[in-house]
Amino acid sequence: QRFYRDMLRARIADDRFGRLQRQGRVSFVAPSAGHEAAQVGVAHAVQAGKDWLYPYYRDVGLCLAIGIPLVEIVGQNLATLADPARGRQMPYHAGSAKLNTFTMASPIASHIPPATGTAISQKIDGKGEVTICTFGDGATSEGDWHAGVNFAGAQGAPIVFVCENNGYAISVDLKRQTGSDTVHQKAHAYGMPGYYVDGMDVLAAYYVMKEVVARAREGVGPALVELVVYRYGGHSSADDDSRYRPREEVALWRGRDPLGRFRRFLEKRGLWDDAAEAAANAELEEEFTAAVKAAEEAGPIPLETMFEDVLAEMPERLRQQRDELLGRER
Amino acid sequence: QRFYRDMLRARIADDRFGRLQRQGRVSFVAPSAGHEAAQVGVAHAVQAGKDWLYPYYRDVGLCLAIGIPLVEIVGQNLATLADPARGRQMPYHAGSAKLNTFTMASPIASHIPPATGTAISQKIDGKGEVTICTFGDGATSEGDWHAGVNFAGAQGAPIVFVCENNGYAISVDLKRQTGSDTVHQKAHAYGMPGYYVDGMDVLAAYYVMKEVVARAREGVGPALVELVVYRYGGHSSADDDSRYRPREEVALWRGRDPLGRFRRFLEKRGLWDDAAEAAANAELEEEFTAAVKAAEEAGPIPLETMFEDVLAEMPERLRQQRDELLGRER
Amino acid sequence: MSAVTMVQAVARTLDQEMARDKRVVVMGEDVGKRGGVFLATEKLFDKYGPDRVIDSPLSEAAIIGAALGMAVHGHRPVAEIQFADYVYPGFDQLVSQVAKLRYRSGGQFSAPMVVRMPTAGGVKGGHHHSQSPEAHFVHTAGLKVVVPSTPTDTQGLLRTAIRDDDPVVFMEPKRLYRSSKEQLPDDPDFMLPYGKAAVRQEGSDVVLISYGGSMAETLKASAAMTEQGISPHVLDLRSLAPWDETAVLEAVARVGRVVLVSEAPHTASFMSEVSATIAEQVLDALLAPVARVSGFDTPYPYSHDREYLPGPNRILRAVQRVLEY
Amino acid sequence: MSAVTMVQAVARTLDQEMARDKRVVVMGEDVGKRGGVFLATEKLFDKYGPDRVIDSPLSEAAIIGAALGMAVHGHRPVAEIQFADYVYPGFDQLVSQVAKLRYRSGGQFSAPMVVRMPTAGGVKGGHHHSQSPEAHFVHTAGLKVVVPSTPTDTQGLLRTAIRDDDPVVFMEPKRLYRSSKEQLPDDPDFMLPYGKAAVRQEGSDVVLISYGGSMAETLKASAAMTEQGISPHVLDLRSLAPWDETAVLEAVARVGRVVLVSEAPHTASFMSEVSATIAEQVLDALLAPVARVSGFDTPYPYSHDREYLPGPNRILRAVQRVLEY
Ligand SMILES: Cc1ncc(C[n+]2csc(CCOP(=O)(O)OP(=O)(O)O)c2C)c(N)n1
Ligand SMILES: Cc1ncc(C[n+]2csc(CCOP(=O)(O)OP(=O)(O)O)c2C)c(N)n1
Ligand SMILES: [Mg+2]
Ligand SMILES: [Mg+2]
Repeated sequence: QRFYRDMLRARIADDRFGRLQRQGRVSFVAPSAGHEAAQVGVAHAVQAGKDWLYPYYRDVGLCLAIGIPLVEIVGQNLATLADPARGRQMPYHAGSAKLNTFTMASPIASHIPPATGTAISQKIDGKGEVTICTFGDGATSEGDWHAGVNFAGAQGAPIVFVCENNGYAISVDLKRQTGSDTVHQKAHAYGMPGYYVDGMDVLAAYYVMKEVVARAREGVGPALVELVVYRYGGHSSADDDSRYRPREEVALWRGRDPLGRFRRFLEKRGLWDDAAEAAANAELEEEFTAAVKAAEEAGPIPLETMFEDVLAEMPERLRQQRDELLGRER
Repeated sequence: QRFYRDMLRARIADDRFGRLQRQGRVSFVAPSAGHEAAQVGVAHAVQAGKDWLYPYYRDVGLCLAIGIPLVEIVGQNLATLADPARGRQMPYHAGSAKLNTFTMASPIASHIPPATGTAISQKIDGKGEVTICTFGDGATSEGDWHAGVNFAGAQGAPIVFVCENNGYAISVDLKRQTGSDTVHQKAHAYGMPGYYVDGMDVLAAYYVMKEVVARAREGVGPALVELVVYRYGGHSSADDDSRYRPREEVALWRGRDPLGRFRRFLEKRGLWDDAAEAAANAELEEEFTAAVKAAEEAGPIPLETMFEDVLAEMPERLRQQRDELLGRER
Repeated sequence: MSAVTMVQAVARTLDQEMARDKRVVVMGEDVGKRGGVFLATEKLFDKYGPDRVIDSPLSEAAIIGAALGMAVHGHRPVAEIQFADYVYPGFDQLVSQVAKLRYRSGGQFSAPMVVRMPTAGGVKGGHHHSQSPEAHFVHTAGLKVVVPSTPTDTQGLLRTAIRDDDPVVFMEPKRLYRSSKEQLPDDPDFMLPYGKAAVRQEGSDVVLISYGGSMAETLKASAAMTEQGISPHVLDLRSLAPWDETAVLEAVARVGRVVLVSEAPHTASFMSEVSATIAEQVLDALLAPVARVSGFDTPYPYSHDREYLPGPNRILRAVQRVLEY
Repeated sequence: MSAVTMVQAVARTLDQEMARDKRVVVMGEDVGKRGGVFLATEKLFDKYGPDRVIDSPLSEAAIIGAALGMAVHGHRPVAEIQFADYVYPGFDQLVSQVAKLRYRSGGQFSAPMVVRMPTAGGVKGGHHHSQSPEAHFVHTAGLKVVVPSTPTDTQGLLRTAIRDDDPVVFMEPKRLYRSSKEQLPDDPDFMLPYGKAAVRQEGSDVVLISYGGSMAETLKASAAMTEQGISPHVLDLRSLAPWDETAVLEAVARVGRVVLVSEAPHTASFMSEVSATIAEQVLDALLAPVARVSGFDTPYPYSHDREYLPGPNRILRAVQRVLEY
C-alpha cells in the first residue's frame, strides 16, 4: 500500500499543481503523471537521509516519497518562505540538505558530474553510502552526462544512474536523440551493467533498483538503469504536445497506467478497494490543501534576500548594490 | 611499397622534427613513432581531395600520406610563410583547405562535433563524400566527443571515427580513463558498429578502413574504429614518460614495430631489400632537408599579419590596435 | 504583409532566406515539428523538411560544433540555442572552434554561421532562463554579437547575419518577442549594418545608451523624463561587436552626461567597456561621471526578478545623479 | 626551508594543506604519478595515494563537476585544469553549477573548492596554451578569482582559497612559474586576504596597476621609468574578485594619472571594469584619461607572441601619453 499511496500522492500533487498553474498561482509545471511508478520505486530502494540523491525537475514523486515535506515542495513552487531554498528558483527545482537531495538546476545533465563526485567522495569515506542520479532520455546526449558517467565508471564509484525514459525530450523522440535503440545499452561504453525495466510497473522498478543499489553499496561499482515510462501531459505548462505526439500514442500509454495496474494488483489480493481509494484520495487532497495554506502563510520572500547567499559573506560591491536598491545608500 | 615508403617518411619526419626541436629550431613536437601503420592505413583508405579529414596533432604520418606537401608541414612547425595557416599556431597543428583537412585545434575532442557537422552536410549533398575523424584514447572522455559521435549516430551521417589508442593520455592509462576495457565497444552506445584492429599492422588498418569507409559511402551510417597502437616517445617534447611508463613496456611494444613487421613481409615477397631501404632512406632524408630549406626560405611571418584573419574584414578597433603597435597611429 | 512581432520576424526572415538560398539550414532542439519552444522556426519543418530543419539531440556542443562543420562544408547554418543560458555546454565549441577557425587556419577556413539564442530576463524563468551572457561573446575575438530590440531591426540584422561570412551570435530578448508589432519592409533584401546605433529619441540633457531587452525600460524612463521636462538623447546600440563608438562618443561629447542601461550583471560587463571607452576618449567633455544602471552581481533570481532588472525608477535616479552632479 | 619558485610554492602549499586536513584532495589530468605537467602536484601521489590525488579522465566537465560533488559531500577538492584555455569544456559546470549552488539552494549547499589553472602567455603555446580568461570568471557572480604574481603570494592566497567555504578560481601565470625564487614564511598558517593589492613601488607621478603575468613587464617598465626620473606607484591587485577598489581609488585620487596593464584581450576585459570604476568614482581627480595597455583583440597568436603581450615599451608609451596629456 505504501507504494500505491505514494504514487497516488504524486498523481494528486501533479494534478493540483496543474490547477494552481492554470489559476496563475504557480508560474510553471513539469507534469509527472506516468512517471509515478519509476519515481516511487526508486525512492523506496534508497536509504533516505544516508544515501544521496541527484534528481531532476520531473521528480516530484521521488522527492515526496523519500520524505521531503510536501509543504517544502509547495513552498518552492509558490516561492514562499516555506521553500528551504528561499524562492531562488522557478518551480520544480526542489532540493533538501536534510535529505541529502542536491538542489536541482535547470541545465539538463549538469548534475551528473557532481553526482559522480559525491559518489567518489562516498567511496573514499567507505561508509557504505550510495548516490542515485536520475535524468531523462534527452539528458543522455549532453556532454556533461558522458563526462560524469564515464568518470564514475573509471572510478568504480557507488552510484546508480537512472534514466526515466519517456521517449521524448520535449518534442524530440529517441530516434532523433541517439542512434541507439535503448538507453541501458549505453552502459556498455562505460564498463558498467545496464538494466532495462518497465518503469510503469512499480514492483519491477522497486526490485531492480533495490538489487542494483545493494550491489553499488557492496562496492561492485556503478550501474545504469533505464526505466521506460511515458509522460501523459505536455513537457511543461508552456508546451503543446499535440504538435508532435499523436493522441493515439498518448491514449495507448495511458492504458498502461502504473496506478491502475498496481491498484488491480492490490485489489486482487484484497489489499485495496474503492473505500480505501476514496479515503486515500480525500486525505491526500486535504493534505495538499493544507500544504498550500501553510506554504502561503509562511509568507513572501523579502526583497533583500535577493542579495544573500551569493557567497558566504556579502561582497562589498553587492552590499552597495543592495543599499542602492533599498534606498539605503548614504 | 607505397605503404612502407609512407611509413618510413613519417618515421623520418618524426625523427628529424625531434632533432630540430632539440636544436631549438622547433618549439614543440608530438612524437608519432609507433602510430605510422594506423595513420598510413587510414590515409590510403580515403579519397584525398574528395573526402574530408579531421585529424589530430599526432597525425603527421596521416597528413603526409594524404598528400599535404612536406614543406607545408615543416613550414607550420617552423612558423614560416610556407605554412598555409600563416604561422598562427604552435607546431603539430596542420590543416589544408586544398585537401579538405580541417585545421587542427589544441582542445582535445573539440573537432569531433564539427566533423559530424561536415558529415551531415555531406549526407544532405548526397555526393558520396565521407568524413574521417581521428583522435586518441583520452579524447573519448570529453563531453564534446560524446556530443559529436552521438549526433552522427542519430543522423546516420557518413563518418568514420578513428581512435588511435596508444593506451595513454599523457600519463593517464586507459584504466583510469574509462571503465570500458576497449574503445570500440563504445560504438554500441551510439547504435553504430565498432571495430577493433591491430593498428601496428598497416595492412590490417588499411583493409578494415577501406571496408568501413566504403560502407559509410554507401550510406550505411557512421562507425567507430579502434586502432591499437603505442607511442614510443614521450607525449611531447615537454614530457618525461619515464615518470609513468616502465621501460620494459616501451621495449615490448617497440618489438611490434609496424615498419619492421611490414618490411619483413615485403622482403619475404622479394619486394624490398637493404638496397631499397638505403635508397629510400637517403631520398627521404634528402627530401626533408630540402623541405626545411624551402620552408625557411619562404621567410618569417610579418608582424602585421598578427592582426589579420580575425574576421573577413579587420574591425576598426583592431585596426587602431595594429596601427598603435606598428607606430602608425596618427 | 501584416504587422508582426519580433519572434514572427525571426520566423519570416528564416523562411525568406531559406527560400532564397538552399545552403541555409536551421538546426537546434525542437526546431522541427515543434517549431521551436518560442515558435521562431514555426512551419519551417513542413516547408523545408528534415534535411534543412534539423532537430538536434539535446546537446549545445553538438549544435554549435555541427553548425561549424556544416558551414565549413558549404552550408549556412542558423543554429538555435533554446535559451542563452544553455550556451555554456557549447561554449568550448563557440570560443575554441568557431571564433578561432579563420584565424588559426590563416584564412583557409571560415565559419559563415549564426547562433541564435533567446536572451535576457523578465519572464519569471529563474537563473537559467533569464541570463544576459553577451559580455562573454564580446570579449571573444572572432565573434560578432547582435542584440536587436524591434521586429524590424531583428529582420534587418538577422538577414545581414545569415549572409555574413563570419560567425554571428544573434541574441533575441525574449521578453520583447511579443511585446510589439511592426510592419516589416517589403524589400526581400532589406538588411541593416552592424555597428550603427539607432537614435530612439533626440535630446540634449542626458544621453541614455542601452540595447536589447533593457530598451523597453529605457524608453519608459525617457518618456517619463520628457514629461518632467528633461530631454534625453536615446541610443539603441543594436550590435555589441562591433558597437557604434562614433555615435556614442559624438553624443556624449555634445551632451556631457550619460547613463548606460543593461540588465547584465554589473561587473566586467559589456557596459563596463562602454563606460571605460567614453571616459578614456572624451574625458574633458564629461560634465558628470558616467553612470551605469545594471543587473546586480548575483545569479538571476526567481523572486523579485522585476526588481532585479534595471527599471525606469532606477534609471531615473541615475539620471538625477548625473544631472545634479 | 630553501627558496622556491611559484610552482614549487603551489606544490608545497598543497602538501602542507593535505597533511593538515584529510578532507583536502587533489584532482585533475596527470596530477598523479606525472605530478602535473608543470609539476605543481609533484610527489603528492606517492605521499597521499590515489584516493587523495586523483588522476581524472580527460574531461574538464568531469573534473570541475566532480569536485563540486565531492565538496558538497564534505571533501575540499583542489581541482587542476591543465591550462586555463581548457576550462571551456568545464565552463557550464563552473558557471551553472559551482557558481550558483549556494544561491540556488538558499544556502543549504555550498562549494568549498579551488579550481587551479596555469594561465596567460609568453611560453610559445599558441592560442590554446596562452589565454587569460579571467574576465569570464569575474563577470560570474558566485566565484572568487585570484591571480598571484610571486611565490609568497601564491602560497598565502592558495592557502586562503583552500580553507575558503566558497569556490575560488586560482589562476597561476605559467611564465612566472620558474621566473623567480622566494623564501616562504615558516608559519604553516600563513594566509593572505583577497581584495588587498600589494604596493610594489611607492610613487607620485603615475599609478601603474596590473596583476599576474603582466606584473613582470609592468615592473620592468617601472624600473625604466625610475631611471628616467619618473616616479610610478605600482599596484599588484593579486585578486580580481574581489579587487581592491579602495587602494586603486586612493592612489588614483592622489596621483591623478593611471595606466592599467593586462595581457587579456582589450575589449570587455577585467581592466575595462577597473577603468570604468575609476572614472565613475574619482572623475574629478583625473588629470588625464585612464590608459589601458592590453592584449590585442585577436586570438592569442603563436608567431610574435612576445609582441602580443603588453611589453615595457608599450607601457612606457602609455605612461608618456598620460603624463603629457
Ligand atoms: C543544457 C540545456 N539545454 C536545453 C534545455 C531546455 N530543456 C529543458 S527540458 C528539455 C528536454 C529534456 O528531456 P528529457 O531529458 O528526456 O527529460 P524529460 O523532460 O523528458 O523528462 C530541454 C531541451 C535545458 N534545460 N538545458
Ligand atoms: C580540452 C583539453 N584538455 C587538456 C588538454 C591537454 N592535453 C593535450 S594532449 C592530452 C592527452 C591526449 O591523449 P590522447 O587523446 O590519448 O591522445 P594521444 O596524445 O595519446 O595521442 C592532454 C590531456 C587539451 N589539449 N585539451
Ligand atoms: Mg524524456
Ligand atoms: Mg592516447
